[in-house]
Amino acid sequence: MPRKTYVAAIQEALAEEMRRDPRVFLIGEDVRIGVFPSTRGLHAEFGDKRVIDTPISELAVAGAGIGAAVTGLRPIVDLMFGTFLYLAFDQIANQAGAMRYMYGGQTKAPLVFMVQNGAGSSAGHHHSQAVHQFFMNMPQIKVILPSTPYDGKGLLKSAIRDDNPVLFLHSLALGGKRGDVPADEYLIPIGAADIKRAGNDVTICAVGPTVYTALSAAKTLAARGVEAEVIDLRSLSPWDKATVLESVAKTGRFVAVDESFPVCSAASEWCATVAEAAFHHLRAPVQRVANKDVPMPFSPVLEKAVLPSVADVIEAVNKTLV
Amino acid sequence: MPRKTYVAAIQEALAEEMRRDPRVFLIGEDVRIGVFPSTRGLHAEFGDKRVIDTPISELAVAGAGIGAAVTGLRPIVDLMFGTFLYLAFDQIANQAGAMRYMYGGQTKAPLVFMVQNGAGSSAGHHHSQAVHQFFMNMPQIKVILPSTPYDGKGLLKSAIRDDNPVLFLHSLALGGKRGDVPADEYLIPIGAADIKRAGNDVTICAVGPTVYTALSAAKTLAARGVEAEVIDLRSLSPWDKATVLESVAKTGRFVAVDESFPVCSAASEWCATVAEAAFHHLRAPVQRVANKDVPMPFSPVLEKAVLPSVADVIEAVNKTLV
Amino acid sequence: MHHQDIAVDVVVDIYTRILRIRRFEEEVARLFRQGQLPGFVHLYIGEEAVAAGVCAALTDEDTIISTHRGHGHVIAKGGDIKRMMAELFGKSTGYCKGKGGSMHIADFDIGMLGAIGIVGGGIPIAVGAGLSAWYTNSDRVSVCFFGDGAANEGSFHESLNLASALTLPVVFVCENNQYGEFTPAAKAMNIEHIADRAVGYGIPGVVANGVDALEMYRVASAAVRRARGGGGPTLIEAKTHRRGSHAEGEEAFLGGQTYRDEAETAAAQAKDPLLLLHTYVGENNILPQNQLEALDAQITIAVQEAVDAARNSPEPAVETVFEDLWL
Amino acid sequence: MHHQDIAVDVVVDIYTRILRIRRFEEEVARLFRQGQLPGFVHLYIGEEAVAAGVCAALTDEDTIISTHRGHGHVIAKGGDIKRMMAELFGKSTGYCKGKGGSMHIADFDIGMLGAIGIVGGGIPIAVGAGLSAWYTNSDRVSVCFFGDGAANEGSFHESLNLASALTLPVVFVCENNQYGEFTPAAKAMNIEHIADRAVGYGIPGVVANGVDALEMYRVASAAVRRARGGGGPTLIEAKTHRRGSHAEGEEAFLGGQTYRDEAETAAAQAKDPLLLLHTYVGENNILPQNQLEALDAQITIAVQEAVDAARNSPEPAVETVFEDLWL
Ligand SMILES: Cc1ncc(C[n+]2csc(CCOP(=O)(O)OP(=O)(O)O)c2C)c(N)n1
Ligand SMILES: Cc1ncc(C[n+]2csc(CCOP(=O)(O)OP(=O)(O)O)c2C)c(N)n1
Ligand SMILES: [Mg+2]
Ligand SMILES: [Mg+2]
Repeated sequence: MPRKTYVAAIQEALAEEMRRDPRVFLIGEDVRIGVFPSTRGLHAEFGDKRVIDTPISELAVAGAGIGAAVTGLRPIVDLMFGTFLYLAFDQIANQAGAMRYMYGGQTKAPLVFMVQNGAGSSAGHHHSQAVHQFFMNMPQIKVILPSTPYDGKGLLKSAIRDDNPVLFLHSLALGGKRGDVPADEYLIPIGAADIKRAGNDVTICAVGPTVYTALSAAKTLAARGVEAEVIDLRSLSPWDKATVLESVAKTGRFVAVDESFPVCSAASEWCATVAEAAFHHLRAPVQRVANKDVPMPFSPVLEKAVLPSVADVIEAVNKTLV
Repeated sequence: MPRKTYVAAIQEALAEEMRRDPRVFLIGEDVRIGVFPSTRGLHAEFGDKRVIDTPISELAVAGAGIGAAVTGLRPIVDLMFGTFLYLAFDQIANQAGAMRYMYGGQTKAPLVFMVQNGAGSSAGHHHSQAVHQFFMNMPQIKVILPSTPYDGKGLLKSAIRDDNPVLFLHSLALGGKRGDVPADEYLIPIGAADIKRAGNDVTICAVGPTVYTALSAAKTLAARGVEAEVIDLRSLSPWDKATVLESVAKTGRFVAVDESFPVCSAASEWCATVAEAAFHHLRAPVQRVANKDVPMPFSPVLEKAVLPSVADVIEAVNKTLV
Repeated sequence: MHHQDIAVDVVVDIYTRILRIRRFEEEVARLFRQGQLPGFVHLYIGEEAVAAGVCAALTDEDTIISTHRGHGHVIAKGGDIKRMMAELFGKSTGYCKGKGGSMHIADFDIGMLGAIGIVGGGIPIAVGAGLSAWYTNSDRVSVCFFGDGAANEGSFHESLNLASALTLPVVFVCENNQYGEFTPAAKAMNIEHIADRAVGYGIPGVVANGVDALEMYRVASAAVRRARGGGGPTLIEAKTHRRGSHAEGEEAFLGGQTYRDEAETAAAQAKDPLLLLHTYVGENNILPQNQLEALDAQITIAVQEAVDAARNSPEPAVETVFEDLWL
Repeated sequence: MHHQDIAVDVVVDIYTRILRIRRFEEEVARLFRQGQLPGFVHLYIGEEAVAAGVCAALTDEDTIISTHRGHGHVIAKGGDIKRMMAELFGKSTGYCKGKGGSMHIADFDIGMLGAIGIVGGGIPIAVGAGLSAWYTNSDRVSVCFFGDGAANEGSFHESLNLASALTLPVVFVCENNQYGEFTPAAKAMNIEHIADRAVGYGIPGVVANGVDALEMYRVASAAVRRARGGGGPTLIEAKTHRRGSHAEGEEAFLGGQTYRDEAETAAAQAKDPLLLLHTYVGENNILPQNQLEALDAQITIAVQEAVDAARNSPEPAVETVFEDLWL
């Protein structure tokens, strides 16, 4: 199988879907040149009409995507960094996610919002926040955050074909990661987790960059005879409760690893769910590993200290083993 | 003790603090006339300069509050409905909460954002969402949601005196509720819960309007011999973990009742925390009672069906008793 | 008014739209006073000329986006008053099966893409509808209604600039009724004409008499023609007045506080778009008095039927809470 | 340039500010190329006349707000290049103890209220600083720097309107360097002069030659005077050029893609605010050549000292992650 980078896999997904369906187009700030390489090369193939550069106007661009979607198109709206969604928050929360319901099922809004999520490049607070938890909270927005090139391509293609609003999150930190990507077309269903490592002793649930943190921790733990099962959720909304609960039924221990502010986070949700639904299987308290509860500092040393680390995960697992 | 309405208690807190400190002022859309009666009467006493009507420009008004706060004033920014904060989200998440930290402690932003939170008046999705979970997630924003006139007054006064950004949430549904409000000045510390009903069998954690839902459920349960302890958190960030954990240590059962979308909600956070920190005390799985996971419908019948009900709470408590 | 060039059937059409809005909303006001309608209700009475004149300049394929004050737009675009009334009652037979209510009515079949309760929230969506027309080389035009207050929202600025930068077929119709809630436009902005903001986007800005439906029709027709021809967006400012409250029930709610003086209110009452067009129709012998009366009677009956139907419709079933979700 | 009315010491002051920015940033560019600086770095080279001219028109009490491209503003307002350089290195001795970095430098002691990484994010905050001056009857003026790209954000619109509606002492300085990242301003908006947007807020809009520091000083002085006198806000558009990349390291990052043609780049290079003022200073015998050289040498040494100090400063201690939180 050809090996490709995470970014190249995203490029491929975009190009293939744009070839397949003329209603699919890309719109955002500097998507032609590609502030993130994920949109590069598309303008050369698809031209001005299908790769649309916009003014720096997140609210209007997001809303324009919604308007285009409810009138028959399938926009991919690239808003660059997760935090820039804050400027478009109203359009996403009040309109995109709600229009179909609010208007009694008269319409649908098949569009994809695409941003980089989280920290890792010492860009400081304004460019380093993880935002998935906000959109998980909103009803009727699907949320995806792939960790591998394979997952990235298959999930983005599903997102573009989905008839509902989908937030596709990608990670700059993973942009250069390589992995197998089949030459033949494939799709990955939204909402299905992937067990990235099997194990019987503890369930570690992660997503995006934290999958690697969890896998590293699992390797260290294995040397000590502790076999962790690492579940890559891939989709955050809806998320694959069944796979997680099944794993916890087996391991009796649960650690959630999530790069984000900790309070009301994805990790909170996973832990609450496991605590509710797998209580009788749990042999130890659930554990959360998330960012330290502070804004994101610029200094690489401090940034690293704020993000969930392999040591944090090992410590959390240890707590479940006592 | 004089009995006052929830709204009157808020009015009093605003007036007293504006009298006490000339740096405190009120700014927002139609705060003079008072779209919500909570700001009424202040213009007559304090005049144009301290009760400032603005254009409908949430982002700029929120940012102006921040700019005024970092230059020595103590603004109260009224943004009306919780959902309107979506338009000011960037200023709150990226600036208000982060400025002090981002600039290495050089500044402080003592300001209060004030909005109505949640549903209950058949206003439809755009005017009926609870938003506290978003701001609980953001580091360094304090969040308050009082359920009684007494708490409302004491907490708002503390919020205005606090040197950090505080989101003061109030509830239209509670506006007419009456309660004792001492004539003498008092403050309620931010972060301290209040046990609104003592009990040994199950801990119910609630905030704002759901305190009453929880209390009603507790009454019904008491008739069946089940004594619920109802904790009114009052402050959502920071929140009073100690009081909750102490109660769970006693009851061994926990139900979180929260009016909001359920995923990544305050209820998720409370349940995750209890499951982590009080695991060995729990005799049954923690339970969440929140909105049904859908946008907020207009019809009173449907709205009621979406909101957490007394029956929902009783059912959740029953699940902890089996 | 000198509108002799506007065809008689167009005038009758516009008159009918205005009358339908007026009678519908007069009934809504009554129902609200009687406590029969849940939620918030914002009436369009006094502003009907804007929606009627503009929508008469549109085809069925053209789309509109509306606001919290949206009944007039829906009716002017051809909406079914039965389904509207049922929606106001929150009934299962309403446009949105009771999920939307007064502030969130849509009829996608007639190009009414929805009323939006967030001030300024519909403007970007209208740009998207224009984008979609441009993308598909359709000659659809997208029209966006919004208030003077909304013109101070960031969404207004970003949307007009975006539509201009991409030369999209959008007509922005600012209904300047002089107030955003209780704040006069003159206090919320330091300019006389919102239309002057068009300069900042390199598009035409037109001030129109929003009480004169035929002028609105003429101005809108020109803007629609321009948009259809690939000329890009126009900003139309319709100077108008709301005759009543910001929201129904306001007097009680404000507890005696006022924000308009009596002279102003009286002046606003005098500028009645229905009366104005009624006079024009009479003076120009466009319809004889008996036909006018018949029309009125017919509309009044239709409104009554809508009320009866709404009253007799079932509440939405509780299970429908879980319908109209993800496809 | 005809600026004989501007006092000699003012010219020298402005020249010094420009030179200090230039030498600082030239060093930053080198350091970045050498991989010594973490994160993103956006240089102000070519635009120094704007910050220098405007800040020379301010008192120490006046405040400014800046952008992702903020080094020039901090230095022009009197910032300490040692603490700046240390911040760029992410060191504990930096302005923000390593928590801010290039895009988030502030110095509240000199009225530099912060650089903001969110495009347009600083504009509302500057309005707040103006509000605060008005509220306290201080004669402080609040200045806001932002780019042409930021002028398309909703925050620009809301902020200018709010400042105008409340008649606040704010000077909005739009640095039109013709690009927002890789998108030409001409594609992002359909107008020639951003200053024309002032019409929409009922405030003066002035186009200024942003390469000419003395013109910037003159225009800013007038706007500051107006603001201080209670006349309300002004929008100044400074036409300028960034000589280099949007962000350092761009060439490699873009993988051969270009977005400016060579002629344009050459033209931009020719308009060098430092050279222009250098020529003026020489032609008008404001400072002799040897003093100019001494100044340059002194600044160059100061920059080197700043680099050395930054290099030798300790990384922030990990525990400081939990400092600078709630009071
Ligand atoms: C974003 C937002 N801010 C505030 C409100 C509250 N609100 C509802 S209607 C209204 C006034 C709108 O004024 P205008 O745009 O002139 O429309 P009009 O009511 O006059 O038709 C306000 C402030 C809202 N619904 N949405
Ligand atoms: C809200 C937001 N959107 C997008 C970006 C990404 N971004 C950083 S700088 C920039 C260009 C800004 O252009 P302009 O305002 O002209 O400033 P310049 O870089 O030219 O100084 C963009 C789009 C951002 N930081 N914030
Ligand atoms: Mg209005
Ligand atoms: Mg620029």
